[in-house]
Amino acid sequence: MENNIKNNEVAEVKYTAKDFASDQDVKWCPGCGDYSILAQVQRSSPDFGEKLENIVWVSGIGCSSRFPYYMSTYGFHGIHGRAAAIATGVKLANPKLQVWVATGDGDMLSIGGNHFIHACRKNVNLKIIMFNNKIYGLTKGQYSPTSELGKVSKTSPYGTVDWPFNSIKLAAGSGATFVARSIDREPKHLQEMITRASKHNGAAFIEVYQNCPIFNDGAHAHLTEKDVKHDNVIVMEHGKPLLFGKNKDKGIRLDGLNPEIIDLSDGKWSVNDVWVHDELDDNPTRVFLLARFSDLQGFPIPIGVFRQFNKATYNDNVEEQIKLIKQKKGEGTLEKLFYTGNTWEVS
Amino acid sequence: MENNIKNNEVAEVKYTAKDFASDQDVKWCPGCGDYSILAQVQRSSPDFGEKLENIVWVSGIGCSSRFPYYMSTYGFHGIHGRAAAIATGVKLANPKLQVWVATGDGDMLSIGGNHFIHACRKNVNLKIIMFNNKIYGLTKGQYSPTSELGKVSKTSPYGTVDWPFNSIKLAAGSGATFVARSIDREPKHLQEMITRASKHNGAAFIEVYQNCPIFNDGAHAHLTEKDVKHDNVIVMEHGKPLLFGKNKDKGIRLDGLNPEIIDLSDGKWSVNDVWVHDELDDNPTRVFLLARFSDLQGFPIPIGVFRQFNKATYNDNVEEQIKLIKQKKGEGTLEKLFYTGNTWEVS
Amino acid sequence: MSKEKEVVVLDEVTVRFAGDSGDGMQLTGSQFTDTTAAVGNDLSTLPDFPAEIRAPAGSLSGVSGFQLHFSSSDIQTPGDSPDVLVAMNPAALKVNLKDMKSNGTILVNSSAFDTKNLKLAKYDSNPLEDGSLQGYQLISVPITQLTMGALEGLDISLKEKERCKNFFALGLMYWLYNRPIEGSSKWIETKFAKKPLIVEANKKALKAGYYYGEHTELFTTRYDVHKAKLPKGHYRNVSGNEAVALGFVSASLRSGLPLFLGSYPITPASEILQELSKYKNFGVKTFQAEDEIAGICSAIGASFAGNLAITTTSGPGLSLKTEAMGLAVITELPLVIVNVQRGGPSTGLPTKTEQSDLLMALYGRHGEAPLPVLAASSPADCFWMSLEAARIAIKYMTPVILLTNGYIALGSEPLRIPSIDDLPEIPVNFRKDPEGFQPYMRDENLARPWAIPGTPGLEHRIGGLEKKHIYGNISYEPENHALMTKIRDEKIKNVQKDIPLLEVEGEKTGDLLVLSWGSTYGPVKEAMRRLKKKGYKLSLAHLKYLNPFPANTADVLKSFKRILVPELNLGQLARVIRSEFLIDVIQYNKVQGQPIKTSEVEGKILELLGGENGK
Amino acid sequence: MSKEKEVVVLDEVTVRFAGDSGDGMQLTGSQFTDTTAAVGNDLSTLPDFPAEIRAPAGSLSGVSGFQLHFSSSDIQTPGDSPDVLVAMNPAALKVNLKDMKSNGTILVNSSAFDTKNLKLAKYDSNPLEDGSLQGYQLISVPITQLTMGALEGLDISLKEKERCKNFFALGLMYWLYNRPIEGSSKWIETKFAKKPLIVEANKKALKAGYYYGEHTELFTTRYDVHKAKLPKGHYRNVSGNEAVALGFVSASLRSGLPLFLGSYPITPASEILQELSKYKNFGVKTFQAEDEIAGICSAIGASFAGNLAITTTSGPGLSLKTEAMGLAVITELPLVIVNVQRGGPSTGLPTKTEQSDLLMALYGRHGEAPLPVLAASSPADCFWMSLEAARIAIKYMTPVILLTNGYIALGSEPLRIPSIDDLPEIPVNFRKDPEGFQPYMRDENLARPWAIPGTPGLEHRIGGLEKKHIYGNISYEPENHALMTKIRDEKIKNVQKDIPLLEVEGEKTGDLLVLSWGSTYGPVKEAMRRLKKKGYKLSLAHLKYLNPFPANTADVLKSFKRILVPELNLGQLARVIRSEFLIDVIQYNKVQGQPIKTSEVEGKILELLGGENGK
Ligand SMILES: Cc1ncc(C[n+]2csc(CCOP(=O)(O)OP(=O)(O)O)c2C)c(N)n1
Ligand SMILES: Cc1ncc(C[n+]2csc(CCOP(=O)(O)OP(=O)(O)O)c2C)c(N)n1
Ligand code: SF4
Ligand code: SF4
Ligand SMILES: [Mg+2]
Ligand SMILES: [Mg+2]
Repeated sequence: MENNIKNNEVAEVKYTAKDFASDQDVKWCPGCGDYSILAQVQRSSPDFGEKLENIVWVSGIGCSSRFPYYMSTYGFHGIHGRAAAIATGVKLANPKLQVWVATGDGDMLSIGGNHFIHACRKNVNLKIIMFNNKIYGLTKGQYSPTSELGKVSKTSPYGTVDWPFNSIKLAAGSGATFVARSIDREPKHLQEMITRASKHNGAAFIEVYQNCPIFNDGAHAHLTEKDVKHDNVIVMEHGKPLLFGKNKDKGIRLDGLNPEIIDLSDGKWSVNDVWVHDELDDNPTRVFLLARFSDLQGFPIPIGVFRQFNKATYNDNVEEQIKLIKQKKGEGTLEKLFYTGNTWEVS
Repeated sequence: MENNIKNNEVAEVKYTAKDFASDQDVKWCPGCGDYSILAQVQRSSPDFGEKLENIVWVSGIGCSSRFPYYMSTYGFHGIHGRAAAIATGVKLANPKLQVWVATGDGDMLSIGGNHFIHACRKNVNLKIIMFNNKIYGLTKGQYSPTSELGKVSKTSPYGTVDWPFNSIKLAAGSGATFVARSIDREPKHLQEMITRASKHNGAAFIEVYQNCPIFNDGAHAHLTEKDVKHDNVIVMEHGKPLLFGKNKDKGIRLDGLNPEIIDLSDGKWSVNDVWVHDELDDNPTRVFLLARFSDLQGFPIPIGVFRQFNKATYNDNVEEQIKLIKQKKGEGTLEKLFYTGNTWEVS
Repeated sequence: MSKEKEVVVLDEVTVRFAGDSGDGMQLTGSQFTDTTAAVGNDLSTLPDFPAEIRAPAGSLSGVSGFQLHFSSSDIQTPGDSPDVLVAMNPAALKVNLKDMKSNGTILVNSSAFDTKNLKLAKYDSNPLEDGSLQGYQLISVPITQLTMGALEGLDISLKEKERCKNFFALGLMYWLYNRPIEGSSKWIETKFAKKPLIVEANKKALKAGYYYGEHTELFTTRYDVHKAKLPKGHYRNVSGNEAVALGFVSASLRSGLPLFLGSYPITPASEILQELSKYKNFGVKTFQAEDEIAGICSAIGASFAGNLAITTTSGPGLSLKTEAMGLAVITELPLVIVNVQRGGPSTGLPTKTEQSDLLMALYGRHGEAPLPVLAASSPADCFWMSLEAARIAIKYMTPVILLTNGYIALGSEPLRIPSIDDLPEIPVNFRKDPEGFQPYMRDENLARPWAIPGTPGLEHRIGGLEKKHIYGNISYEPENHALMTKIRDEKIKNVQKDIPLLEVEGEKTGDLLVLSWGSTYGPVKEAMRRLKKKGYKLSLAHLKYLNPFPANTADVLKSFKRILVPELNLGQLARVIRSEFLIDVIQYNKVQGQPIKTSEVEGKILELLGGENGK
Repeated sequence: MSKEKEVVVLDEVTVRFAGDSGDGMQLTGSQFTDTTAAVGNDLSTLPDFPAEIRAPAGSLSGVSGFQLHFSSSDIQTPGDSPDVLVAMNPAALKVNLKDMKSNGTILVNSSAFDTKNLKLAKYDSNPLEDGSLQGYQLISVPITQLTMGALEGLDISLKEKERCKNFFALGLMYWLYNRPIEGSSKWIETKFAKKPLIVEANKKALKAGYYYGEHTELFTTRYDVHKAKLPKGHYRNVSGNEAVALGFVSASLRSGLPLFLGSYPITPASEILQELSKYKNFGVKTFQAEDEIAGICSAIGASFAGNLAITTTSGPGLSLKTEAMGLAVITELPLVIVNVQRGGPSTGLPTKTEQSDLLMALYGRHGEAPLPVLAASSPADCFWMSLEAARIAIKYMTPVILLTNGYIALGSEPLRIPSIDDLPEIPVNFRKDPEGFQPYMRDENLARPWAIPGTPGLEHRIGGLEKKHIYGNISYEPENHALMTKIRDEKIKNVQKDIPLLEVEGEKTGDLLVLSWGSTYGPVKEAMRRLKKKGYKLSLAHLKYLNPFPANTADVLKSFKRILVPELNLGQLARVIRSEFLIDVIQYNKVQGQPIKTSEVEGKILELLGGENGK
């Protein structure tokens, strides 16, 4: 569609990561996972194939939402929870822009939940990166809707009694067309996810597990520490069997609707028994099966693209409809505006 | 748990439907589906086993949200979209109350979306009945988040360009523990769903397809008209095969993750090939498979209970925690309140 | 063969059509309106919808009304109390009788006065027979029956025939007020083009009604209202909500900016969204958001991206937009928030009118968050004030609140169709030059540059945290915060230099000034005219700009001994006048969900003037 | 063997501890505070957190400060400018120097003044050597080094040893101001009970610091501040946010109602939610909602169900609660909304203080939606005003807004611990009797009955649509709407009968009245005391009730020629005073995100009094 062509029109200038860094000094805490996410975004940005001036970063409020200040593109630091709504306005007003949202687990899933699910439902072409540190950082350590049950925090001295959201289920359940997950400590993988989101035409959601050393240190340690991560993380790759473990000796087998972990080292099972990942599967059920791993004892946490599929975007539809009506009725003029219905002359 | 015992403590008095009707004359349009929903609720209410004074109906704004005025119980007609939040407060403040929410597709899924998914996530023991007429009734006919793509309405004279929500996916995806669907024109079935929701301890969601003869007449006709409904509706019953069609001669077979419609009349398939419904399946994947029927060409729309499972409720957890801390620290007193940390005397 | 009937010429007439929601009274009313407009009268209308969508047929809560005031001289209101009531059923009579002028004319559809309908209308006896209508000119016509008769033999269902009765009534009224039926015949033809039988039936009913007047002995006289002397030009009838839509599309054409509306339906503002959603060929983008917050936030995003961005709502929605309005203030982006006031607080009286959001508009944001507030005075004025709001928003890079209310939003009057040059200029100069650009640098109006994404070299970041003067980076410096607070305040105060002075109609100084704002203009103005006729010396000043006030406001107020402020609230403008000018005022407050009546204002003024002696 | 050092007795001292976020200055400060309290001084404290959570170590934006003002007579503020600054690194010195009293004492940790830290602090030369600190009493102590030395041989890491340096500094300050170290030693023991080595290290450092003062020649004098004459009783130090939490738990105990808080974290109000979440054994339910709207809506639900319901927030959150506040007004349910004001508009200056939400609190709702507005004047007063807000909300069945701000919310002062009888009575009588019950019937205060779900025979429905007087059913009747609007208005006006009169401290009539509200009380009061000392005749009136005003407010204002209103906004109270009383006032506005200083108020008053001649 017209604006997609525009979107993918490649920038003549070749950019480097540095070109995407603003002049502001970055003020996150030392060791904050946000630094890595910023670095990966800046490294990936040259591959978006977008001119710098056509990229807009929108955010809400939170440590993560300070993100736009550190990018050299256009940026809008909004109000808490409203990033998706503001970004939708930007995209609709000028569909040629590539619109990104930087947000947190509180900003997007707590106060911003409604705008999030509606942007997903409408399939607005926004690329949403949610920094999930499972805590409210900027306000100094209250639990968030992704904090695990029983979490002790400033507002839950005896532990939370809240069940957390499964972000992936929520995004998929509300209609996002690109759903992925990565980790601040996996730079290459994170860059790949970001670049792929930049190419997707539709609502793209990337959940990035991010460490907050100050208020929730080690929340994702089991996914990032050398000795354990291979047993706790499974990397989803299109067309490849779902293997994990240090020597990729464990796999996921699908028994009916029930995934099970199989051991490939004892002769009982072979790679052929392993469930092969298919990002493009037009059956969304797979997403929910995979997203559920987080809720299943002993299952590895999937990272990568859960699913990507094409569906008309809201913003393209809006443009299409306007084009159509203009063809049918012709460009509006002041005359057309007033001389409809009953008019009369006084002379 | 304490309050459940209370909840299920059977009312001494035997009520009849009439006891649940208020003295206000009902002011919905003639032929509105809301009348049937009201009637079914009043007929089911005696079976809730709750004393009348312990039942509270909370709503937002909309035709559907006028509901509480017509019930003889306690009622709160809130503001647009906030019913779930208000109801949560009522339930937390007095867990002995049985709290119901009457709402619409606009009230709960548009402006109220965030409170809805958070109530589901927390599994607050609320019973939510969403009147889905796929339109904004009270404001006279604008499209809603459940209106089908292309719907012509007052605010979409050329048809909407919005993809609709799949309410069931959204509810399940955000954590509701009782998810069901019924139709205004199926009184018996609707009563059963309502009564079952009343017994469920947790966030219960019932989507009721409701006809708005004024602004969206016939939106559900294919599910309610004698001649066609049997081919378009499939009734899910626990432990029973998923059959539909006038003579129950069609069934759903699950081929891997893909449901397919099989014809039992030609000898090729038998009932034994048909997918058996299991409300209690602890694998949520089933819900998403079934919810997806709405999106699949030619598949019947499921009504009944998609899934019901038990999970600690937010309100029970809150009570439990308070009980626990009280045991540990003893009831709070003014002395305990002040004489903690550093205090000193001036004499 | 009936004898010629005498024709009495009237200066003005107020007619109300009333019937069941199902009787098509709104349609009948607007047909009569269009014809009356074409005849060249000045006019003003007001619909009166039932609170329920569609209450049981024949019930009191199901009554729908449409009032039309037309005249041979120019008028400002739909009229206080009808001279003529057309009541299609008992409920309509019951609900509307209290508003009638004494000795007014009541035309009833007697066929509808059966026991069932009488019971539904809670009548113990038939008012047509029990003499309770003495003191009115009762004209009892079996409209339904006559209509059925007239359609005898037509091959359509009884129900369809019965539905034509409103055209019979319309025809009869056309005859009574001496207007042509051709307009409506044409309208019927196009409207029901697909159903020739229905066309025939409705036209038959219309004619039948007309000739019934001609031939029956019931009517000895008919009336005429001559055309009014209105400014030359083409006209069209507009409701306030339509006018707002037309205003912003015009502003879009005038400024060359695409129009973006982020909104969420709410009574009585929904029509603006509905109207604008029709203008796709004007490039108008209407985003029906998930809620009011998304409505305004999407508009803020669209403004950042360079559209003419607006959001429309009513009371509860305005409350929800509070936080985001503050964001628009600190990011200094052009945005118009249209608030169609209704009865509050909370959900209040959604279908009723009020002026009780003024203080909210002025002060309803946390922190020091000033913005211009305008108010339209009539349906047609909504068009001009929308253009004005857009002009100010863009010139000063600021959100602007435009207040209307249910009364003028749903009421209608003729709008003289403007040519492009009649429209105010709305120059837009997007910043293009990177040389020396800073996002918070200021022009002579203290406005910052509008530098939109897509412009090479102007990449910058804005947001809700306090900004460094000129540079726009986050700044926590005490002095900078003080400075920026002052600049934001002065920028809005400066708008004063750019708006018309406050005009005084009538005596320029004297004893009593009536100070109106927004929708009270009509009744106040009409009351003044009546009193002038009676020989009173009076002065009227009308405020369309509530923040900032016109530069000469203090002078005007100081030129009078007493100031009367009529408002549909508990005295909100009165409070602002006191705090701004330390001048006390006499309040006249009405909080009934109803517009102020001309007679009420007249009465209050007379009371203050000491009755007849006041001359 | 060092010679005895002379002891100078001071009336009051202001100390500021400053260092890197990692240096534990908040802890050091509160230890010094606790000890000082125990010694019996009156005191007032104010933390100064960096805007960033944790900026790079040694950087200017990473400096964290804690100020303590203690005295032998009673005081109201943390002090304008420190007499003594403890600077643990160059950045701390750089950031805080500008605030110092001239000739004040600066105690620096010279070990930290290495090239790296100097560079981070953007110093070109070492201020300890380049003479730039002339005009101050510089005491340069290699605190880190001395600490390491003192901990020689202890089996803990170097990093852990280095971390003990703040206790060395604390010990030194204890010696300098002649306070006992035992309290802090005890505290260390319990705090680090699990780590005996850390206990030993910290206690060693504390002692080392103390004895360093004793033995080094650096100090010739030490100081003492005698205990203040405070009312007898037990005391505890409270921040305003803690005091609010204590206030509502007390209100819960006093009224017998369970306390429900529906809230969403936001700076600087989060501590209230955090505090209350600890009081589970008091049956307190804290609901961390998904957003502010759910926060207040859940509280409204809880109030309907019979809890003492409150919601707490700051500016942006208050804006979001706007619509729901209107619902609470029309449903007439008791509810307290606590708003901790911060720098606005929009996100503004989250960590800074302001008083710019007053107009929003008074008028920031659509429709006519009046509610009582109270403001606390100091940290300890937050306790009493919370009880008062709860009392009024319940007695009048109305939402009440309680305003505090960042300055008093985070600042602390001693609170005299009340006994149950010191607390106001908060009678609750839930309606139980179905006989004659109607949901909108009124008592002598115009309050409607609180009839909670679970009560047999009182089943009823309420909501946001206009209510029928007495019966509470939906009513669109014009007269009823007028009546209900009036009743809601009068109910709130009636609260005036129930609140204390406005007191005038000092002369009861005269030339100049200083009118303060909320957090400006402290500085104003202290300025007055100073000026009194200098022999000026002055008057101070402080408003804790902003709506309604105390009954005698007009009389008080009329008793003075001139009225000075100091505010942390552009003149919001001034505006209200003008509109309420048609009395002009002199504004003194500061909008820098900073509290008003005693010296600033003093200066302004002197200016008005014409300097020395004003006596
Ligand atoms: C309307 C509003 N409510 C609350 C806040 C306070 N607040 C700022 S950020 C935040 C949560 C941040 O959490 P998250 O989105 O996870 O970001 P993080 O800091 O963890 O990266 C809150 C509650 C606010 N600024 N505005
Ligand atoms: C804050 C606010 N926004 C908008 C409205 C207007 N409004 C009332 S009901 C409604 C939608 C109703 O749709 P739905 O929830 O589906 O109920 P239905 O009338 O269809 O039963 C809207 C937009 C309002 N009353 N308050
Ligand atoms: S608080 Fe946590 S999330 Fe925020 S900047 Fe610091 S480390 Fe990062
Ligand atoms: S508008 Fe539709 S939903 Fe509303 S009452 Fe009428 S028929 Fe029912
Ligand atoms: Mg977070
Ligand atoms: Mg609906």
